[in-house]
Amino acid sequence: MDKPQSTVAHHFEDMDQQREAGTLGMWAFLVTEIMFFGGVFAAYAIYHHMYPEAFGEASKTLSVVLGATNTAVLICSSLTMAFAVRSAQLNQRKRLVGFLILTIILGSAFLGIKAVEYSHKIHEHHVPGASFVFEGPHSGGAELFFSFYFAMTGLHALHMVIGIGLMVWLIVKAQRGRFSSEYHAPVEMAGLYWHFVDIVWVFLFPLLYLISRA
Amino acid sequence: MSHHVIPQKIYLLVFGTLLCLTLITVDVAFYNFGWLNMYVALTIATFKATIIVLYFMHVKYSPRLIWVFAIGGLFWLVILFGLTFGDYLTRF
Amino acid sequence: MSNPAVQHQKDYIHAGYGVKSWFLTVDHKRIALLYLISITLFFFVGGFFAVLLRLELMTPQGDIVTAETYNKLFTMHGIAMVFFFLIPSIPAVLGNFLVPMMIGARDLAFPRLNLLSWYLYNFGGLFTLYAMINGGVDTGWTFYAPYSSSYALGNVVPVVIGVFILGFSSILTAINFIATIHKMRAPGLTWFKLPLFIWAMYATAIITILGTPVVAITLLLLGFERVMGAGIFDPALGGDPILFQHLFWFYSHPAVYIMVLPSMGVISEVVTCFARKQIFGYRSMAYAIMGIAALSFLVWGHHMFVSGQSVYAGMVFSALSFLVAIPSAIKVFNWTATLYKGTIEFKTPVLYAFGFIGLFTIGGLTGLFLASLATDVHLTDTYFIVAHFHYIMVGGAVMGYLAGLHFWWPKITGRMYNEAWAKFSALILFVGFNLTFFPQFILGYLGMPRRYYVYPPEFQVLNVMSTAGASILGLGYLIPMIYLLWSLRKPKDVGPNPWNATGLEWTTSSPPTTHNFDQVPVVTAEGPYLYNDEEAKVG
Amino acid sequence: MWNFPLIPDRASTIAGEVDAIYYFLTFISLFFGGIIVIGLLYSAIRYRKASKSSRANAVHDHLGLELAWSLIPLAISIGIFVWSSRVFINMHVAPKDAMEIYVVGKQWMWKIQHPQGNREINTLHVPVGKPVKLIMTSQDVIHSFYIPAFRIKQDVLPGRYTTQWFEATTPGEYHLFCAEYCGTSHSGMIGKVVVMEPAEYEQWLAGSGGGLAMTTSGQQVFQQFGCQTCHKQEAGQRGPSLEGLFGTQVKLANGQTVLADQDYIRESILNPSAKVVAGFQVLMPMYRTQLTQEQLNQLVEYVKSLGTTKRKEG
Ligand code: HEA
Ligand code: HEA
Ligand code: HEC
Ligand code: CUA
Ligand SMILES: [Cu+2]
Repeated sequence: MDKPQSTVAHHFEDMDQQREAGTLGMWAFLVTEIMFFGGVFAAYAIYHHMYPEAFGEASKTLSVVLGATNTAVLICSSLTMAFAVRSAQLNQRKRLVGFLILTIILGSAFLGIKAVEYSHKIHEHHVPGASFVFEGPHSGGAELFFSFYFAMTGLHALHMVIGIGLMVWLIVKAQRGRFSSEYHAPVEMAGLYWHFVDIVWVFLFPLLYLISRA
Repeated sequence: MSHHVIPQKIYLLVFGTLLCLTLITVDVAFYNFGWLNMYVALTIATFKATIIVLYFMHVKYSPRLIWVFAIGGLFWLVILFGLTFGDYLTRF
Repeated sequence: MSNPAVQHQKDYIHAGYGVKSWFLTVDHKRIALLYLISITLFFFVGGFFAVLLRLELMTPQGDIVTAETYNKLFTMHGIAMVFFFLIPSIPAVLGNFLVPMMIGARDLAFPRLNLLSWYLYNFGGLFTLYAMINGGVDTGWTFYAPYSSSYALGNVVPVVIGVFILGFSSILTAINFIATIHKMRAPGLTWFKLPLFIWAMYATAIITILGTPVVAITLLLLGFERVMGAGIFDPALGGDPILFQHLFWFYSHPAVYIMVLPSMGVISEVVTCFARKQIFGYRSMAYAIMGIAALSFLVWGHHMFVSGQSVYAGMVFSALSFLVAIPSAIKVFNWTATLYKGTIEFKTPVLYAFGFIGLFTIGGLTGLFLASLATDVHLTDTYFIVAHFHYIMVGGAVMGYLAGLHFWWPKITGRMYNEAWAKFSALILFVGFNLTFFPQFILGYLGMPRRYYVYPPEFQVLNVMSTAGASILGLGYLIPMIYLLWSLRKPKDVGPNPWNATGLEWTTSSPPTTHNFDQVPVVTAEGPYLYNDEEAKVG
Repeated sequence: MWNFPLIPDRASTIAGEVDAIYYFLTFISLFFGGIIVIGLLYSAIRYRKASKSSRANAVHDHLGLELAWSLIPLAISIGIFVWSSRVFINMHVAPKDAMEIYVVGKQWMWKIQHPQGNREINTLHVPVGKPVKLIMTSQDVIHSFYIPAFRIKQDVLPGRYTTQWFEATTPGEYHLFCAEYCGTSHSGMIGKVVVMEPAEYEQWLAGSGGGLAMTTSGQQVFQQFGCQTCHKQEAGQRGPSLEGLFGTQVKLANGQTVLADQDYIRESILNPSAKVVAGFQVLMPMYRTQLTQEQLNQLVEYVKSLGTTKRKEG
């Protein structure tokens, strides 16, 4: 590898202190993310409680196949991300870059499928607002459901886009040989973030797609 | 610390479990357990989230402080849900 | 290599010149100064709105502004003061400056994040300021739906985005503090040797990361509803407006402790230093801070007693609100006990500290009137509420901020301000403050609703008193501006420790060098505030 | 110039109870505030730097004292909580025989309708010594119906009913305020409450161009919108009977039961599919867009009256 660069910032005593501070900071950030999504989940739960039938009806119009496929795609991307971090730990630069690219591809596939779903919804006039149409007696509650569908999946997708951006940046840095088994905190942080986004989807999937299939 | 390199096998095992659980949750959704439906789905989701946190996110191999933060976040979520529902479920 | 080297090193203010050295700085002390400037600006913006409010309320009928403008004024006053002044005030200015110095670190854990947080603050601030000038908003600082989502005038969405961005700024600061306090304490500095100011900063940071995201998402949903016309909170579209209130107060009640805990931290430092005595009951003071932080998340429903929330929920929230008063009681009594048998020197910071303790107590005790269900029904949404929170936020938190600013001013700038003027302005502020806000308690009990542009004539006398007080108060805030700035004209005139205080920050030069400490200090003292023990006094 | 009030009028049965708590709290505040202020001043004077008073045996920690000043406030707090909550519950449980007056808030006025049909705007006439229950809803944003002299206040929400009650004790005129910020003329959304002797009130009712009683106009609306085609005396093919419905538990198609209160009836009319009665299909059209808030109130009152008649007969 390149000549050892000093990667300990001036205000830290040593590498361990720097890494621990970084990890803790990242987890503190993840706590804010938990609460951020927690806010919408709470609102969703309240309205589901108020309009169970309407939410059920509306949920039925989503495609389980697309939703489940996307879940699988995202889980795959989590695996590749975990491998990317592992490669960084083991100082395997080629593998690191390879896994990051794979993760980006899988993430993009997720977004692609999501886009297909959105276009269906737009087609069916299920976008809340003036043009919303929902046949049957439950149109009020269904509109609420779709408000949440778009708000939640939209926020989730936004997080994925940010995550993909982070990985592009990581690839650039990795190519320049910035990471080593000693110093790879940014890869780890991005990994934590990506897995968190995955977890959000793990909850979104049943809540949005599966609530009334029985 | 935190330098723990987790064997590939464990990652693959976790990955396999996650995929199976996804299939199970889809399948189970088509059986009717009445009011339990929601809880069945959420239990599976919680289990999936837990193994992601423990293995993919390395919490299992992390110091106590990280556990505290992860669980703390969850606990505050429970407060948010609990007290909000406390209002809706007791209105008359 | 000790003293001579320190002499030759430049202090942080002279460490670099030119615009870039400031706007791209990652030195926590410089960022603190940048924050000081931004925050002061917003305080005067908010104060300007307050002056207009009070002038309008001199007479029962409307005279100087229209009803619409009045509504925009109190909204923007509340938003500027709460989100852009008081929440960031102590953490972003004093905290930024002092957290690393008090724990013996060279900087915060993430210096670049710290700078980013300042930029986000200003970006959010400018966004909001733009929206305020360009049309304003009239929702009240609470943004209640469905008024804000479907009926309100003006730029609700830009303001909401501004507050949202600001939330990011607070979160970044909070994450920085958490990581720093956990991981960068000097060797030997264990948790129970930390100054209470650090405890307060830590608790504040925890509240911030747990609460802020919830208000962020809530405001985002509100914006979504307003822009898309999609139903979320508006009952006309199937939503529930009470849910908005739950989510809003889940953050905004804990936020009131974000505003007051830092001041409490400052007061503990000031009281011990000027009474030359160890704090009474250090451990329970620390536990009380953490207790307030934890309990603060369980009481939000006390803002909703008459909102149509369930009666049972109201009772639970009421009981918990009384509970959160207990740790505050401990703190107030312990400060009082600290002064007992002290050796009290009446410098300016301690005058502010006395002001804080007295006025916070009044504000807090009137909080009990509101935590109690039956009385809150009568008092809610009247001037009693306005008086309650100004007592705590202006009489308490702002006084604490001023105490801290005066206490650490010599450390920050290397210069002492004019003591006589400082005492004079503290006195003016105290008098003006009480004259402004005490009559509002009576107004509230009489039933004058808040956010009223015109009011029945029998309330006029008390309102005139309040306006008179506000003009004294406004003057009182201008004086410190002048003498503090004036002190900068002098050459450096204080040593490292002008107050003879304990604490690592006082072992550095005034102003400190960029890296604070040449060598990481090793803490061997038994605990903080060892004023009684002459040995421990740092010279 | 100095003859301005310091204590608000006290004109309802609950006002005294609220004030008692208020004054007790004031006393507690003076007591604890006094301790703090005296403590501060005492130390400030006795232990100022120049003073020679002995500082020997200063303590930095005293568990007993700390327990005392947390447990005593805690005990007092619990006392206040219990006392205040009981009064609060009283405020929420209206006597059975309370007369019911409907209130509709809209930007920026209060529209009021008495059971006898009299309507008024921004003024509420009530008899003295008789419990009055206000059934309130809003047409647009949240308002709050506040009568300081009665010490009562309740937010008025769009999309649902909230209620509050009072019993006036002293004839006179009192302020009525909107206490929840509702837009430009929030401070103009005020009016007065006129408390009258019962006889006078009867006179007023008769004299103020009464109009039809709410149940009667409700019946007219019922016919006008063709409700009776489905809702007959006996449960029919198309819809359930509404006789005796109010106040009973209704079994729903999804297996739950709900209490048939005002909100239920209101929701059944506006959005019939939200809660479907067991054994029936959702045939009933949505009346959300067709009815005004007043017509809705009248319908609800009419359906409620069907309940009482039946109960009386049975
Ligand atoms: C820094 C800000 C701050 C702080 C610290 C507090 C502290 C407290 N607040 Fe306050 N509050 C606000 C800012 C603050 N508040 C604001 C801004 C609003 C209005 C928002 C809006 O609607 O716009 C508000 C509104 C508000 C309400 C809602 C009123 C309504 O809208 O109907 C309530 C109700 O319970 C309440 C209660 C309390 C209580 C019990 C405390 C307690 O923490 C106080 C504890 C302190 C003491 C009790 C004093 C010291 C103790 C003693 C001397 C011992 C004796 C004690 C006992 C006998 C118990 N507050
Ligand atoms: C940190 C919080 C904070 C602070 C510091 C203040 C400070 C002040 N507030 Fe504030 N206030 C709030 C937070 C705060 N307020 C909130 C949250 C609300 C509720 C908003 C809502 O309902 O949505 C509110 C509402 C509110 C109202 C009620 C409006 C209404 O309900 O209709 C009033 C009325 O008197 C008022 C007055 C004042 C005054 C006189 C000051 C003074 O302390 C200000 C003093 C400062 C200055 C005067 C500026 C400095 C001097 C100059 C600029 C020079 C020029 C001045 C002169 C020559 C006189 N405030
Ligand atoms: C086309 C037939 C039809 C018309 C017209 C109709 N309803 Fe109904 N109504 C029903 C049916 C069917 C039900 C039971 C199913 C349900 O709850 O939706 C019902 C239920 C109700 C209920 C709840 C009854 C219960 O037992 O819980 C109320 C109250 C009600 N209707 C009032 C009205 C009013 C008021 C009108 C006129 C404005 C009206 N209905 C017009 C068919 C009708
Ligand atoms: Cu209606 Cu305020
Ligand atoms: Cu509160």
